[in-house]
Amino acid sequence: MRARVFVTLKRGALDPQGKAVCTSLHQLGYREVTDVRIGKCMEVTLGGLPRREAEQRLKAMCDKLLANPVIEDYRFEVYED
Amino acid sequence: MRARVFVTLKRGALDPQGKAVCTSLHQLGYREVTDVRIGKCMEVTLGGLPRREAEQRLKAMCDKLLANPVIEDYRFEVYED
Amino acid sequence: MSRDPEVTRDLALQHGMTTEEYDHAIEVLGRPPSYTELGIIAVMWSEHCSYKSSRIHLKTLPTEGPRLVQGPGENAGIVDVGAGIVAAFKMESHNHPSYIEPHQGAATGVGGILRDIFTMGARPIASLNSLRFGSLDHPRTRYLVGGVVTGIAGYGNSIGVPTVGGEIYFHPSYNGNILVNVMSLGIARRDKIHKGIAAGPGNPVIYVGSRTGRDGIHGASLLASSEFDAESETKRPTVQVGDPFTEKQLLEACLEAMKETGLVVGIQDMGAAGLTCSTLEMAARAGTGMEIELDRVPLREAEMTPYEIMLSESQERMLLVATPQTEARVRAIFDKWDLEASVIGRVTDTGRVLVRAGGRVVADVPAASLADDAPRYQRPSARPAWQDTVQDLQLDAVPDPADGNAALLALMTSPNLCSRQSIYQVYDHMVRSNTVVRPGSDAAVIRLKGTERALALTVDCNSRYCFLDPIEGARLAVAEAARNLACSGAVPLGVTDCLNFGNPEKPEVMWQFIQSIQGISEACRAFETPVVGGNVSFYNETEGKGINPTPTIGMVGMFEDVRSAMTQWFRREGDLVFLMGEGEPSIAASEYLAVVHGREAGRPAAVSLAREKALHDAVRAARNGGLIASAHDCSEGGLAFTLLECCITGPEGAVGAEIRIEGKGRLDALLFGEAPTRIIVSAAPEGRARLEQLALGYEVPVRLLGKVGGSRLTIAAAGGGSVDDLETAPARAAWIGALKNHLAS
Amino acid sequence: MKFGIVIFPGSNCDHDVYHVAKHVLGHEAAFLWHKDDGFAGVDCIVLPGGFAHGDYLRTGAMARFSPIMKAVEGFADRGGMVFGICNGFQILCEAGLLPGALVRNAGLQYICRDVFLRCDRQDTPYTGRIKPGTVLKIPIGHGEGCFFAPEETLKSIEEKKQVVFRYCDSGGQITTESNPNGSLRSIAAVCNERGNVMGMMPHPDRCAEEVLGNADGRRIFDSIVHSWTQARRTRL
Ligand SMILES: Nc1ncnc2c1ncn2[C@@H]1O[C@H](COP(=O)(O)OP(=O)(O)O)[C@@H](O)[C@H]1O
Ligand SMILES: [Mg+2]
Repeated sequence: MRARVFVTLKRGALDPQGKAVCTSLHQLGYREVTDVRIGKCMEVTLGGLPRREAEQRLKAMCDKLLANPVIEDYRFEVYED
Repeated sequence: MRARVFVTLKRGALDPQGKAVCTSLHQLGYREVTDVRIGKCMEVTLGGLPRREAEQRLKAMCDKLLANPVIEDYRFEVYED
Repeated sequence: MSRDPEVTRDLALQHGMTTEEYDHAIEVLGRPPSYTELGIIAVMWSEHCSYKSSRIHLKTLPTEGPRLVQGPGENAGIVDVGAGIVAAFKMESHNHPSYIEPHQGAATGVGGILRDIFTMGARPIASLNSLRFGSLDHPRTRYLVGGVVTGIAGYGNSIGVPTVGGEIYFHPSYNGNILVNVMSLGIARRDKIHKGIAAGPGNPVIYVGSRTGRDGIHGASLLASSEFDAESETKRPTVQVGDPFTEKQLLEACLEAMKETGLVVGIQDMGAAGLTCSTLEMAARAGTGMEIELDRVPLREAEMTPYEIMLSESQERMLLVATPQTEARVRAIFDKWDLEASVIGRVTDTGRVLVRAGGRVVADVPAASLADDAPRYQRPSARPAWQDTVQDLQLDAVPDPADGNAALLALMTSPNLCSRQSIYQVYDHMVRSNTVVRPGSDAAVIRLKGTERALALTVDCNSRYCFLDPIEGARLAVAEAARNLACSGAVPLGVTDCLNFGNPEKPEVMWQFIQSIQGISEACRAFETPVVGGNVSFYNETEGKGINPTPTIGMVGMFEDVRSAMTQWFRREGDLVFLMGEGEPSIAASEYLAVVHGREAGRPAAVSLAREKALHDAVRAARNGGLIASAHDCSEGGLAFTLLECCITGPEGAVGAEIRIEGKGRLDALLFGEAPTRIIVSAAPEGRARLEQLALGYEVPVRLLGKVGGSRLTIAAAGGGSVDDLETAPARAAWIGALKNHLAS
Repeated sequence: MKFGIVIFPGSNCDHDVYHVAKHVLGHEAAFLWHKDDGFAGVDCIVLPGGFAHGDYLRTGAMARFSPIMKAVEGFADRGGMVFGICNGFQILCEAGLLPGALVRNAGLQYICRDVFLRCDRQDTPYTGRIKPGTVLKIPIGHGEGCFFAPEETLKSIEEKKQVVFRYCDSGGQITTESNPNGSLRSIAAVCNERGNVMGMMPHPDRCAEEVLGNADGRRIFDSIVHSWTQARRTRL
């Protein structure tokens, strides 16, 4: 089983990376781009657990380690491969 | 219109960060985790363009700037919001 | 735009104001404040911005000196370092934000102090930091250390200012309140200094740098001016995220603008209390007023209220006053650096700051009375009842070991004495290619390109001393800073301090604060080092538990000739080892007592400032006379540990030494007892007579301890046989590896 | 001779290189602005260390699109010396002027300390005064200096002798312990096939004067000057 965990900066928090990338996209002529926000995407492979339990444990991993609740939000999707 | 761009490390490319996260997850008792790969997820907001054109231009942005072909693969999905 | 809440006494209290302060505000305005005005006044009169509990005491600090160019009152103090160059430096705390989000908190702390420096027209060339964390077994400590260190590194490395020194201590009193004090120093040509003044009615007021978001609203007023409790969570503002890249652009653009004569009239960073603080302070300093159009402020988020815009603490922003003639040129420079610059108002002669938004006046307040006539409190102070208890130490109750090896090994790898290499290695301490003495010696040394000169920098504070005896602890902190500079061969020029304390509304805390200021004042007078600026951080208290009083001292010294710079480690086989100075070493208040016997009690040995100064002069003279090869401050860990450091701290590896120490009394006091006014030097045998001659001239005792050589450090006591004997190479490895092990979860 | 030092937004070793070129070597030095699309009368281009565009997204990713880079590429095509130090090396890789990529240090941490380098070839403009096998002590200061390239690229780099310096111990031995960042094959510096473009992660600009306690870095700059002098002789 695999899970894809997305960690993004909370709305409202400054995203210097996204800002810089947006600027250079403009300089490259991609004026249609109005905003860029950059986050992490983690591909987690898990040994066989019942789906529900896997989801509970993933939530715990995010709260504990994968995301920083003070400045980041997260969501994840579990899928079989 | 928005696009979500996923940039992931090529298989074979080193991912020390993913390794480190995997190890700490083990230390936290999440032994079911067998692998973690860390990539970027970019949320790009674009001003009105026909979808096909948007997709072409996004591909160009990725090839040019958003991903480095030596170490990274990318994929993206365009969606209306 | 959302409607403002109605201003009531209750709302004022929620803003951390007292009833009296609210009445005073109404008096100053001649009417009740509007919502935006309430926010402005609350933040200006917050402890952090107004120094209401500390001002009257800070006034007693010595701020005069032959080399002083700018004392307290500006964004940073300035001293003359010769050759037409001045050095601007300052230390600031970012304690509360760093506890909430260690990485960003520390990063934006670095960003803030750097702006304080380049706002004076000085280019930052070195940073230091003084960090205090809880005990290693506290669940949050490792996480906080990791975050703070990467935060400092991430910002400092990126902007290209070397982090050349600092200190880190672990102590349970910081479990709920870590300390992150950052110091920075910059240099400028003497005729290019700038100040935070809004002079010249009619002049344009220009906003430059990042856009304004809802970052850290109430960061200063609520976070740094009240204790932590469960509620802090809910009070928590949007965490400020540092953007070192934008700050680097801002730094270059500002310096370029300030280099052109007459372009910039006044400039100030938007730090704590952002637009509010900068507009009011700049107008107050110039005795002018300002008219501000909030509609012209570049915003990052839609629908921000005037209240939010005035109180936002978004980073990487500056407020600048130009002239109608230079406005265009200023814009051009910021445009070159891809930064926004927008004229948001004009200087007036009304003495008031008038703020408009959407065509209506949202605030109209008198600048001077809010900035300068903020409330000042002579808070009650009282010596804690427990002070006598902690000072009382029954020595005979403490066992005196027969030999020192076990204790020396324990000290060597203890969290507070082991090597900091694993930390300072993640800081770029070499960028700008000026670093002559890197982290790892008593003081860092930075050469001044284009001259023969160099500067030495150090930060010091032993908060255990300060806890056990606040006034003596403060004197000792200044003395140690000066001693560290002397060991590097430098002459001290000035001091910046960062005074970290608990809740000033508690008489015991206020007593600790007043005692510390008195101690700093006495010592700074003795070393002729004016206090050119600094910072006060109160309310370092969680659930009623306060930190050890921690008055961190940052001291800057100078070399006329960089080649006289010195390091602490032994350099040559066969050199003689001497102890210069003297002091009655005692295990009271010592690191040894804490590490080996698990006790923190007694009174730190008192320092005679006159004898301390004489010692420093003697060591400098010996260096300049080419008589000594190394000098090391003998402080925490005592004589034995200091000797070990002389053997193992050199970058090229370990050396040995054969030592014989005289002295009566306890062996552990002899080996590990602490006392000020002691420096270990190494010197070529030929120079011995001249060294002793020279010391005599300064009435400084100098005692031969032994000789550098071999691969072991052996210490023999006059009485018995060898009391310490170890291979230095493995010791060095253990000493270097210890901190990583402590921090490995 | 004249050094041209490119200032990207976020460069922070530009002044260090300028100081070495002008005040240590006593040659001419000029800053080149990233927004300019040309330069003239320059004998060696240096892309200095720093954090161009904050190194946000990827090191060097945005800098390579600066207008000046077109001119730099042209200059390199004509055989001009192009020297990338640290961030400059990262930019040259992103720009495709040098093979491979520089990724996060194996230890995940930024590292600032002295390392030892073994010179692998003398026939480049950057090592003309350094015999193969010579060991230099040069400081590093980077968080993303791990040299990476796919196996086939590595093979061709080695075959074409494009590795100029490798991390080693003080005795010149290539060991895992002496590799500070996990670089494949301990690669610290590579050049292009022609040898006129070189990038290195360590900082010779930080150790080119005795007052800083180490002048090993100067030997690389002396080599640059030497090869320029040679070239001019043959021209005359
Ligand atoms: N402990 C102190 N010793 C000396 N000067 C101090 C101290 N604390 C604050 N100051 C001075 O008071 C002024 C205001 O300090 P502060 O509000 O921290 O400046 P900023 O707003 O730039 O952070 C500064 O000039 C500062 O140097
Ligand atoms: Mg300031």
